Amino acid sequence: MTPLVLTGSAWVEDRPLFPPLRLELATGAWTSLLGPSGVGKTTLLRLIAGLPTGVRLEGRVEGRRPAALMAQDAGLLPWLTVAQNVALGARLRGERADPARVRDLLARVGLGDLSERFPPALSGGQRQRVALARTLIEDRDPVLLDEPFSALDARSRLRMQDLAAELLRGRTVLMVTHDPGEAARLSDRILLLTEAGLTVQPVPATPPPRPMDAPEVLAAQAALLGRLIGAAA
Amino acid sequence: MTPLVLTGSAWVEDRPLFPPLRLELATGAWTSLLGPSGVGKTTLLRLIAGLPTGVRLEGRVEGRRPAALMAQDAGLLPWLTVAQNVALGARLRGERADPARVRDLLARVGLGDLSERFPPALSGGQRQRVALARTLIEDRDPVLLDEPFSALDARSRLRMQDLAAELLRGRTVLMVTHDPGEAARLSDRILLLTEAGLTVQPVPATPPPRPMDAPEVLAAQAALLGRLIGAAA
Amino acid sequence: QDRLTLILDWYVNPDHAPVIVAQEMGYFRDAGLEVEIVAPADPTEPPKLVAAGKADLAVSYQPQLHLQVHEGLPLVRVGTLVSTPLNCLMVDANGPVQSLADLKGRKVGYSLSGIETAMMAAMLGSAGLSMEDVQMINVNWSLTPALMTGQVDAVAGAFRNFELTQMRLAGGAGKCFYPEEAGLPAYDELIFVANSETLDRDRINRFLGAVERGVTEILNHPEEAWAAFAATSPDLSDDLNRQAWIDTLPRFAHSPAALDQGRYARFEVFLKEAGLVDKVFPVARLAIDPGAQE
Amino acid sequence: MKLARPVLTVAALLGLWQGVIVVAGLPPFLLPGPLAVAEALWRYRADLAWATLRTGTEIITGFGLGAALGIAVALLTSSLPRVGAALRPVLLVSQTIPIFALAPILTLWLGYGMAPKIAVTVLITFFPVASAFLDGLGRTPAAWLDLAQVMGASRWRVMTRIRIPAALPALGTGLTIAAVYAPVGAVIGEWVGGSEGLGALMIHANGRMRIDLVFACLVVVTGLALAFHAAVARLVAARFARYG
Amino acid sequence: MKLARPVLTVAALLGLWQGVIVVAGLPPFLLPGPLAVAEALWRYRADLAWATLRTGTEIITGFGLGAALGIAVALLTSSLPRVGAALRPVLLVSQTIPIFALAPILTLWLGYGMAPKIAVTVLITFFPVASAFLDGLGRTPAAWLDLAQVMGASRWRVMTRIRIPAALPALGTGLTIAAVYAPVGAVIGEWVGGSEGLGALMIHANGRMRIDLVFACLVVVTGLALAFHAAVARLVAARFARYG
Ligand SMILES: Nc1ncnc2c1ncn2[C@@H]1O[C@H](COP(=O)(O)OP(=O)(O)OP(=O)(O)O)[C@@H](O)[C@H]1O
Ligand SMILES: Nc1ncnc2c1ncn2[C@@H]1O[C@H](COP(=O)(O)OP(=O)(O)OP(=O)(O)O)[C@@H](O)[C@H]1O
Ligand SMILES: [Mg+2]
Ligand SMILES: [Mg+2]
Repeated sequence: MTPLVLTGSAWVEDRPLFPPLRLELATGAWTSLLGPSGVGKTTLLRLIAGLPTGVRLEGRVEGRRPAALMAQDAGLLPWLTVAQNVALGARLRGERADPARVRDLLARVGLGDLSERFPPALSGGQRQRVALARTLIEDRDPVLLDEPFSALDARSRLRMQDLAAELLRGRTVLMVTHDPGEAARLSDRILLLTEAGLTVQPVPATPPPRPMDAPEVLAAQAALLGRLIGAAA
Repeated sequence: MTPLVLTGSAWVEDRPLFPPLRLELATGAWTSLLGPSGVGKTTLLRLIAGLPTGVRLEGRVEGRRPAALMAQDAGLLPWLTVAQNVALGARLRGERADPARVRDLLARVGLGDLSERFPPALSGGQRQRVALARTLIEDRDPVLLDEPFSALDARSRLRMQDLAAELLRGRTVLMVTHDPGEAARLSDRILLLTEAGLTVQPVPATPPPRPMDAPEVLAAQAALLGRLIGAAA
Repeated sequence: QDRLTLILDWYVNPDHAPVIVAQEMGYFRDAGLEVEIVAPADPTEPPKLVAAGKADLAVSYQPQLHLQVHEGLPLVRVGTLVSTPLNCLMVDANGPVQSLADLKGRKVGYSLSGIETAMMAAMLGSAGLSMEDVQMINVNWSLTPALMTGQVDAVAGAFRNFELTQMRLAGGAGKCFYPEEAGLPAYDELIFVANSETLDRDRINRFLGAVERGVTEILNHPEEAWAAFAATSPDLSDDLNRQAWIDTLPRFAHSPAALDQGRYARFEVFLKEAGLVDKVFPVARLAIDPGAQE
Repeated sequence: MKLARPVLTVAALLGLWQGVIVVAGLPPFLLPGPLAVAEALWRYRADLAWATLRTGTEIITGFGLGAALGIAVALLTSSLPRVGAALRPVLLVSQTIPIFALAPILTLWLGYGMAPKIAVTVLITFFPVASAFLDGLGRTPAAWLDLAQVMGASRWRVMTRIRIPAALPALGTGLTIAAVYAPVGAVIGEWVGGSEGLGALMIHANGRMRIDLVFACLVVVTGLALAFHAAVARLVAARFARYG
Repeated sequence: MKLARPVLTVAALLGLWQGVIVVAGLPPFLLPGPLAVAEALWRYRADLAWATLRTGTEIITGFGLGAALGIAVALLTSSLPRVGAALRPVLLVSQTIPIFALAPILTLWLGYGMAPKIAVTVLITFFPVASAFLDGLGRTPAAWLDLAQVMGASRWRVMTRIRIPAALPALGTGLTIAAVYAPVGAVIGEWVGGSEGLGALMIHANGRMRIDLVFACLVVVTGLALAFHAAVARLVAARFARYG
């Protein structure tokens, strides 16, 4: 598989959003992308997914393949039940979603008994987990996740991280997150995007997913947090 | 001022959401509310704010006063600019918003140069900061915040926490959050809501806001995280 | 100058020639009248407006007048514009219907007039047929097209001075059966009606005098009269209107104010017998001679 | 209690009606009073019932076909914008042709039975349906379209699974507007010719100066329109509530 | 290039027109060919221009007033649902009364000038505006209403600051539908009272079997409707894009 590479710079009207950069997604690896709010993380994800953005890219994306994308907003369809929302990808491609898989995945994101609910009757975190299940059920590579666990409590967050790590093992993943601990647990590679460009951050040597309280994770997390808080300061 | 007290239990159709509980908001203090996703935190906030919910409350709210509420979704009006969205409360009450205050607050949430933008052209974190500014500008007591910093990077998050702590000093605040560090930094009181009910969690003795890396904060954070991860496990 | 409002029955057409000529030649002015002529879009409207006091005079039809008076409208005929029926039963000249008797088992289209059934019953009766022998179809706006496209075999309610020419100009050939030759009492097709409660005899007499001058002008100087008439609107000077002018000319009432009382009495009885009205009114309730001493 | 409001409304309407007559000094041959009309309603109840049956059939058939046509036109225009742009003048023409110009052609093709009346009803009802639905189809939230694109949906499935459901509330708007026009369409259609139904009864009565009967017909038509509108509005509210 | 599409569309329309005539074997007295109509357009250009001016004035005035009335009705119904429920039958009645029943009353009140024509246009245009806007006003996202409630907005300000802006796209739907009906309304209105304008010219010509002139009028009315619809649609798209 040719690696997925985005090269170029982006402009909002005529102010630069980010300077010329090269973002290569290591095939089969989990890459985390961090950076200040509004720096262009979501934009990068959308460019890779081939979606329209509010910016102009001067550059190009090579090796683009159909991706699975979990957007920053859950974006559930209010007229479909939770289970139907999870099966949406298959329905949209005219395939038959495997009901057993839908059921299984819903159980694993902790929504087994809400499968017949409609999205407006869900809590914020429940909605996010439906969107996660909808993304995980897609058999795609790469998988693009935009702050996938941001609305979850600590416990669900750990569980969902483990679930994602398990189900996406061996796939090319790009995850945007604001949580340094999350990045330190899950990543093969950590990238920091600032107005100055893209920098690679150190990662623990052990294979992900790592225990959240492993010393090398806590160390990486602390280092990353330091960079984030100090970034462009 | 009479204290704000919610007593009672809540039911979704005929399943209990939370058992009989008593939530008293200490006047002038910052209370944080944590708990698993879907347990009813947002519901509690809405009950206190007097908004309709999907549940039936068997009980009552005493001492209710007009509150400021920052909901879990930003809920910006797409036809108003960022500045107009921040000034919305005043406009809705037929008052004149002080443009200098709007400008100042937008600058302090880091959106000084986006005041004429429209919400669809904002990033997720930028939208959340507009919603924060819109809530902080309201001269209300109590102030109800539902995961107010969830979409922010570590640095903005710290800054916004400090800003909120400064501007809301002396007010009765109820904040829902999933971030134990945040709760440990900002709270006078920490509550944990689970299916079993409401429990009070230990808080550092120093007055908030505390430095994020102060030992007592880290200790409280770790203890809280432990409770969260172990909660109902 | 006294003001007077006249509502025509329909758009300006050669049926209204005496009025238009009187207006163009200044006869109304000579009679001390300033006449406002309004052309309506719906012929059922003018009598109602006169009855409601919104206009002084309207051009209407004798058969409708009877029905209107019976329904309580305060209307009365004060003058006559066209003193013969214009209505006829039109068929395709080259079609299967060559006599009224040929109508047996055929379709007859009609346009709503209020008396279409009574008229058809009388005409069929004169040929030994009854309403059972034909199928009546309301074709509303499209008498000639319905006939020409063969959807009906005859149409009732065509105007003999118009539809025949119309059909010829559209490439067909029409033939008329005349109601007054087939069992219906003769009547005045176009009349002037006024509000029976508020009418002003003096103005009406002056008005009718000027109309009479218009008729005389048309009889004496047809070319000049046509020129004056056609000049009022460019679309009046086409083949149809020129032919209609010629066909209508002999049918104008030479003495618009004159009242043939028997005509109104006979038609009233005819309507009573046809069941369209439930009692017979005296002529005085239907029509007056505005010049007669009260 | 549930009946109180409609009864009050009707009473208010009758009061308004009588009020207009008294205040504006309208003579009975322009606007007969409620009592005269009630009398006519009773006297001609058999004719009215028969005409209502016929006009009702035209309304329901015409509305059904018109709604189907409107939906089809909106879908076509929305899927193939070029065809849509080319079609638009034809649609607008269909709305601007007065019945009297159309009547001879309609009867030539469809005769004097129910068909031309249904055709007129279709013509009048399809437009608001097409217009409102098309508007709705053009306002699908971008996030859902992005989702469909990423998931590799065909244009067809984006339409059926995303854009149509998202536009159903707008379709509901169109349908409720059209539901009001359907009775009007059937009545106007009866002007085309033929002599059955409420519209025909109405102009016959008008020709004979039976204004009380004209207004009796009108009361029935309005009742039909109210009932039909309420039924469609309720159906729309029940079926489309989740969507959009 | 920019002109190519409309030109093609018009050409296609003319082709369709001629095609219908040939295929359906329609005689010229039912549907004249494009050439005959073009000839009539030229021959009667002065009359047509004058009539267009008059009808155009009626359209614009009637649409303006109708839209205003529709907006007012929707706002009233939405703010005072009881009044709205009581009003609904009146509104529906206004849509179901045929012009011939209304015409004498309108003439009685408004005379023979432009006023009754404008009144008919208002009557025809206000309904889709009111209907669509009301629907929109009833679909305000709950989150915004919550926001307004928490912020202590009065009902009036919830309406002006939240519900109205949120319903503007729906209002746009109503306005574009009404824009198509405005020319129809003016043409039908010309059946009331005195007779000037395109509608009057049209039935006048119809009465004289000048079918070429009827269709010439129709071409002009359709042109007006197209232009008016396009103008309103563009305005709506430009002004209401952000809302909803
Ligand atoms: N309209 C509704 N009908 C039925 N159940 C509802 C409805 N709205 C919310 N709920 C349920 O009520 C429960 C509480 O929801 P709430 O939004 O208060 O959760 P929360 O604690 O804020 O969760 P989160 O952390 O995910 O935001 C959830 O389980 C949700 O599914
Ligand atoms: N349609 C648009 N027009 C102009 N600017 C836009 C538009 N959409 C986004 N932007 C700007 O582009 C920048 C990048 O946005 P993006 O959503 O990629 O940020 P992000 O890094 O994902 O931020 P966050 O962490 O807050 O989600 C932001 O500053 C935003 O204001
Ligand atoms: Mg983002
Ligand atoms: Mg919540």
